[in-house]
Amino acid sequence: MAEAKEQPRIGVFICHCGTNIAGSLSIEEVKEYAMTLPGVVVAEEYQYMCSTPGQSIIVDAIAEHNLNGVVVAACSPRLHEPTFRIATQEGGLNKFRFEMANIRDQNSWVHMHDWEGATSKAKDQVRIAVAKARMLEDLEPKSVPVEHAALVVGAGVGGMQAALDLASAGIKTYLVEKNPTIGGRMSQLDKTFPTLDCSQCILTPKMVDVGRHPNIELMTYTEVENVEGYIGNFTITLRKKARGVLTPAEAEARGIVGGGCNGCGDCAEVCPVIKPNPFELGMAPRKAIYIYHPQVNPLLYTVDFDSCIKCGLCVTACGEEKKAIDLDVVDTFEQVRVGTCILAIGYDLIPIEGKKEWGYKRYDNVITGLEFERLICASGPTGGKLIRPSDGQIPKKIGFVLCAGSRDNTGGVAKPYCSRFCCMYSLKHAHQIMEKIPGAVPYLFYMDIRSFGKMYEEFYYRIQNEGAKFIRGRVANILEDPTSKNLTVFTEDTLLGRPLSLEMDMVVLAAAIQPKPEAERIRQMFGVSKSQDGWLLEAHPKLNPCGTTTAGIYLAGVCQGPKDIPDTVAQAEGAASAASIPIHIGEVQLEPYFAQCIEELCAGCGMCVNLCPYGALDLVEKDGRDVMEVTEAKCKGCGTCGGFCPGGAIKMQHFTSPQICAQIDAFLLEGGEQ
Amino acid sequence: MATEKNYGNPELEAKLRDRYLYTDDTNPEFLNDVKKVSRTIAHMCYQCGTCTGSCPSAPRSSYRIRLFMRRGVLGLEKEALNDPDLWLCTTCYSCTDRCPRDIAPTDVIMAMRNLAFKYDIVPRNFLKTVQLIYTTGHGVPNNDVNRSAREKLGLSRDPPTTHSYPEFMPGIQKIIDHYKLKENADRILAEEGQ
Amino acid sequence: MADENWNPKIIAIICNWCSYAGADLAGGARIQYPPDIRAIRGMCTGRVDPLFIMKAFHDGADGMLISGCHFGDCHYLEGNYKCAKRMFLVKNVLKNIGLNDRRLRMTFVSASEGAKWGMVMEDVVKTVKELGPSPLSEYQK
Amino acid sequence: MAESKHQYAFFLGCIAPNRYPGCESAAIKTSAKVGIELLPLKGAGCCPAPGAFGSIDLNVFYALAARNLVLAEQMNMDITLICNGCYKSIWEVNHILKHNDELRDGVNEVLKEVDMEFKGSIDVWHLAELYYDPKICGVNKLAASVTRPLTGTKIAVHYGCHLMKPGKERHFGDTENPMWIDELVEALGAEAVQYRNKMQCCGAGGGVRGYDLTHSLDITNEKLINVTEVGADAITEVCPFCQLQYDRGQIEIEEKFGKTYGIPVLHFNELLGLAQGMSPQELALDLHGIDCKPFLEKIL
Ligand SMILES: Cc1cc2nc3c(=O)[nH]c(=O)nc-3n(C[C@H](O)[C@H](O)[C@H](O)COP(=O)(O)OP(=O)(O)OC[C@H]3O[C@@H](n4cnc5c(N)ncnc54)[C@H](O)[C@@H]3O)c2cc1C
Ligand SMILES: Cc1cc2nc3c(=O)[nH]c(=O)nc-3n(C[C@H](O)[C@H](O)[C@H](O)COP(=O)(O)OP(=O)(O)OC[C@H]3O[C@@H](n4cnc5c(N)ncnc54)[C@H](O)[C@@H]3O)c2cc1C
Ligand code: SF4
Ligand code: SF4
Ligand code: SF4
Ligand code: SF4
Ligand code: SF4
Ligand code: SF4
Ligand code: SF4
Ligand code: SF4
Repeated sequence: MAEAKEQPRIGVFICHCGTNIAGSLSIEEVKEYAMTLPGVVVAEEYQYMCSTPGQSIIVDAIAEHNLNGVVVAACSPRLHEPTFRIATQEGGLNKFRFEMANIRDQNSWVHMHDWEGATSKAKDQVRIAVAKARMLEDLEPKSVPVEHAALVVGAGVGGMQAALDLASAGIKTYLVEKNPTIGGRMSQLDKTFPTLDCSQCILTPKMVDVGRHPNIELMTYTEVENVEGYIGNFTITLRKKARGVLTPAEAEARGIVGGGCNGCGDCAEVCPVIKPNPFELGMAPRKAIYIYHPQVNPLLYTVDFDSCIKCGLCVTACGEEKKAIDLDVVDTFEQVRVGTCILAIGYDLIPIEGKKEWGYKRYDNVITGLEFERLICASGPTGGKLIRPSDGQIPKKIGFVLCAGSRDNTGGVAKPYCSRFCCMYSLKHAHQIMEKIPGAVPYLFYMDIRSFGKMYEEFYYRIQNEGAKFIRGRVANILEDPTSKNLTVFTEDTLLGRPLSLEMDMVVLAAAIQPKPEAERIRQMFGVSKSQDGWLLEAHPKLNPCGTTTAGIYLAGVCQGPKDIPDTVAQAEGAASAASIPIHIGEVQLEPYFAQCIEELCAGCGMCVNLCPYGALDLVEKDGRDVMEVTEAKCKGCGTCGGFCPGGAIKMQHFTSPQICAQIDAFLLEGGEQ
Repeated sequence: MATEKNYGNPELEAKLRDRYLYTDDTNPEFLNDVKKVSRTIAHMCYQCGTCTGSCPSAPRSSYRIRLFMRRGVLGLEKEALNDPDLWLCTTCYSCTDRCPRDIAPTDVIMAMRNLAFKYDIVPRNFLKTVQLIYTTGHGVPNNDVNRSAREKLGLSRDPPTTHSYPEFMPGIQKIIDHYKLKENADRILAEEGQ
Repeated sequence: MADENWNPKIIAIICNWCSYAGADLAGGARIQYPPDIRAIRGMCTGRVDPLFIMKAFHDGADGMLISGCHFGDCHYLEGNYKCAKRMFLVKNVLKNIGLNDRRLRMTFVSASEGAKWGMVMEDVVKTVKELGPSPLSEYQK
Repeated sequence: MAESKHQYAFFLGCIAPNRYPGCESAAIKTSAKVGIELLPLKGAGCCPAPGAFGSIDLNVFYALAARNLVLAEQMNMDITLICNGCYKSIWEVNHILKHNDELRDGVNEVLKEVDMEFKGSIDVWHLAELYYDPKICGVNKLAASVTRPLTGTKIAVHYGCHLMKPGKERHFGDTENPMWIDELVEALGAEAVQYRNKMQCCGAGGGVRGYDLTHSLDITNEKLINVTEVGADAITEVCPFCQLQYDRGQIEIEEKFGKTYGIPVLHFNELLGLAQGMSPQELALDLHGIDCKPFLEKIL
């Protein structure tokens, strides 16, 4: 079956990885065994193959032994295949003449106490890799040009930062936000720890920059509808939701010169429909034609068609000159072509009412941290006056329940992870009430105060010094006095070892956070995995925290996992930098794993054509008969067609049937059948 | 392991005795025994205090369920089993419902009580119930006032349980004897002169 | 029941994006499992040609595992659906030639499911051990 | 299982038949009016008391509960019962043994000595949940069976611990602020009043009543304060042991702490009996420690 045209001359290089591998299996035995395998002319071992000296061993051996195939038995190809391909290339071979045996992640680390089992498995793994290496061929990566544009999904602080960085690097950037305004969660915050600067004050300039950056095309009230293509050449279909209000530009396009919405608000004034404002978490009203808050960007009203009764009052109020309102518009679609994409879709709070013991939504004066932000914010529904929802009184004793639904393994709405910023914002909240309400005392019920960032522990020190009370005990339950609406908080002061019940005027739950519900759809469209807890999965938690396993897709902000604003911005800058690299290089090399038709074998049945999810295959007429033809630029190399073709007429490069069969044979027949 | 003070004054030495935790205070198997009997992940307790905060017994006594969890984790068997507070849990399961680590502290207490019983540590009311069930099949048996009340209601004087069908008693006794429960109860009560 | 000391020959073809990454994660987390399975990396379960499976059993494999992404998560959109469909057919064929179709298993393990990979490994080995050596492996000898 | 006819093996336990027989007769008569037939589970014994037996040897606890379960398996009938303590033993042991092979095998080894085998072929229900279950009875049907609505009365529901907790294993939903028994009470025409710390334990369980009576009564006292604060005319529960704790407990509290409450305590079945027109005599309310008259005067 073998296709090898030349005599195989394979070098096998076995890595100790310190004791990671060498501590669980016999490198010596594997090396000796490798030498006995057909085609192997040299076998070497080294402490750290990926180090510079380690790679030199490979480079030198290729020259010395005139190798035409390289096998490294070490960690995972997902970690170091690129490294060793470069070494192979430096040695003068085509870089696809390289194959890896994963004897660490899938052997020594998972069979740590089975020396014999691990050693014998490693031998098999090397034998299987050698079998494939014997049949490897020279391949040329396909180089494709990269669209000089990028897409950022989500315009919270993460998405905005990423877009600004990309745009400033000279890249045309589409910033897509599903809400009518940009800003995300940060725009709902009052102040930010640990510096306590006003959230809006530091965010608004960024929002303005985003709005007027010549390279940013801001698309609010817009969602991603479909994603096609691959790194360098994504075609993204966007749904621009019917807003009912025209921008000045849109108005001008309709011939209404000088028209379009100028944000005067006359329309909302007359609109008879009142709805809760989601930006204020329902604590303030808005009309059916609305803006979230005065600082919105773009300053453009939006009609909520779900509640609009089409009375037309707003149209009249807006007037003939501006003619900004059109109640008959429908969703429109737009396609953009981009080279890379960044996802920055943020997070939600968990529905904390699911933790019944704390009575959220049952007791008036139990609120979430986010509601606290709105209530304490000068531009919030109460003008910054923190009041009890039950009676409008100013609370004096305020309890903060930390880890509300975080670090909790009971399932339901609870989350096993630490939400990572709630300790810090609860400290901030404690400070805010002491600052704003004379005589007010915050009680923080905590398990640990996780203040690990720069100047965070110092912030903790400061708040303690200001007089906040810290009680180390997780809150067991809360009871409400039905008359006074005061709340009794039950816990144990675990440091005293005494049960505690304290009456509070108000309780703030530092509710856990969770991925957005739409994250699931977004990640499937972009081909991104999720981690166990539903957050979008990075390519490597330490070495590639901004990338994903799909080339050209990057992550920024909380959508990848809980993080505060500094970390969100840092990751956004990292993602922007990563996303700009292929764009600046201008081309990417695609792994040449595409399908090829072996025309002599093709029966022209056409079965494969419908199987390809990317429409890469067609039947064409050649020499008077139908044969299949691959459009390489469309093929992504999944091999689905190759797995199906009844005649074996499809050759999947680098994963050819003979190669895979040789691997199977190598294991089962000890390489007998060749 | 405690250091000898050699002050030549036993009273003073007792007063100044080192109170460090020593390895010989602990029984490394205790945690495993507790886990086995309770079938809960007792070792995962992170001492948050939710359990004590939920506990109806805690505010009116020195009973601290969290303390027992800690003793379990550390293997402080003697300290746990000899503490009379062990018997103050009403098994209300509030702690179990709220424990964020998804442990069942109630079952840990039950397990510790089972283990205490193996050392004959048990309040006598529990043993009396054993004797009653052994002889009547019921922990709270019938009495004459109740019999006549039952009659007035049109019920049988004795309910259709082991009270009416004594032929089922040997079965119950065999089961209890299998575990030598009656034997042990009788013995412990006798030793206490009850 | 099978001999405890018998080491079955089990081959796995696993998808680069999900199960291979999940298997690596199991390594990172030092999840321990029996060493009887040899994994071959493919780009997608969609690549799995029924002939590979037949070949493996013909060569004397005692068990075979195909593992890829969860439905909806395929890196190439729908390769795993197509593979899963083929599996029904192949299992039928296996049954018809007298092989217990439990020797062939398809699982879905994502890149974040290291622990699940460990469980799959345990379980596949257990199943194959229960079934004992493949009748075809005897024939191979 | 003859579920279509809604027949159940009626597991009595100890306290209902031997201390509050009105609960037993009320259960039989009230359930009959909504199409549920209760058949005697002959030879049943103590459930066994989860606090008393579970505390000293869980294996005996499992085995004795399994014996009761096997009696019903032999009748090929689901069990229903009217006591939370019994529910904890009988329901929970049934659940555990169905899901834990090792324990089941251990229990069956012992049962073999008495020629029995636990098969796991039946289910266990509290009669109150059957009343609530629209497939069996449901709130509307229950309301329709009422001939003497308890209008104008305020009733505090005590759910008890062992019916619903631990919540994760059970199927009753919210264990912090449940309302379903309140709904049943309102179906009888009464007002179900909400009081502080509704789900707190009555204080009797876990052997504490026997071990340290004052401790146990102090918990009861807290409940009684909360119940009186909202002006309840009576307490209702679905557990004769809680009933004992509240009813006899009030007398003991008077003796030990010098505090008098005088709140009538009625099992939900007794309450339902009254609402369906049964007389206090038919319910043996005279056996109660606390005089039910003040409550009866409001409805008769
Ligand atoms: C109560 C509270 C107080 C806090 N206080 C502080 C603090 O003081 N200091 C601090 O550092 N951090 C604080 N944080 C954390 C801070 O909110 C986050 O770190 C930060 O907002 C994360 O930004 P982001 O861009 O990742 O996500 P987000 O702010 O959530 O932005 C995501 C954006 O994406 C949009 N989006 C979502 N889905 C889609 C979609 N499908 N298509 C298009 N757009 C989409 C959303 O509408 C949103 O605009 C606090 C958090 C809370 C809950
Ligand atoms: C005991 C220990 C265990 C840890 N374990 C983990 C872990 O398990 N996981 C984890 O994520 N993190 C871990 N960390 C943290 C981790 O070490 C750091 O996060 C990481 O090394 C930071 O990398 P860096 O590049 O910022 O700094 P460094 O690794 O310190 O690199 C700085 C480099 O700059 C060079 N340099 C310094 N001054 C000059 C100069 N003037 N001119 C030129 N070069 C200069 C230094 O020589 C050095 O090579 C651990 C840290 C410690 C101490
Ligand atoms: S090549 Fe892989 S296995 Fe070897 S030292 Fe580097 S990381 Fe470790
Ligand atoms: S739509 Fe018209 S009325 Fe409304 S804010 Fe815009 S310009 Fe003003
Ligand atoms: S048409 Fe709709 S948006 Fe305009 S005023 Fe009427 S209800 Fe409000
Ligand atoms: S950040 Fe603090 S409050 Fe939030 S989950 Fe982590 S430890 Fe709990
Ligand atoms: S399935 Fe195979 S034979 Fe049929 S058209 Fe495609 S390549 Fe040709
Ligand atoms: S390998 Fe085949 S099915 Fe997959 S993308 Fe390429 S042509 Fe399409
Ligand atoms: S609630 Fe659970 S985790 Fe917390 S102290 Fe109690 S047993 Fe431990
Ligand atoms: S079950 Fe026991 S320990 Fe737990 S809360 Fe109730 S009385 Fe306290």
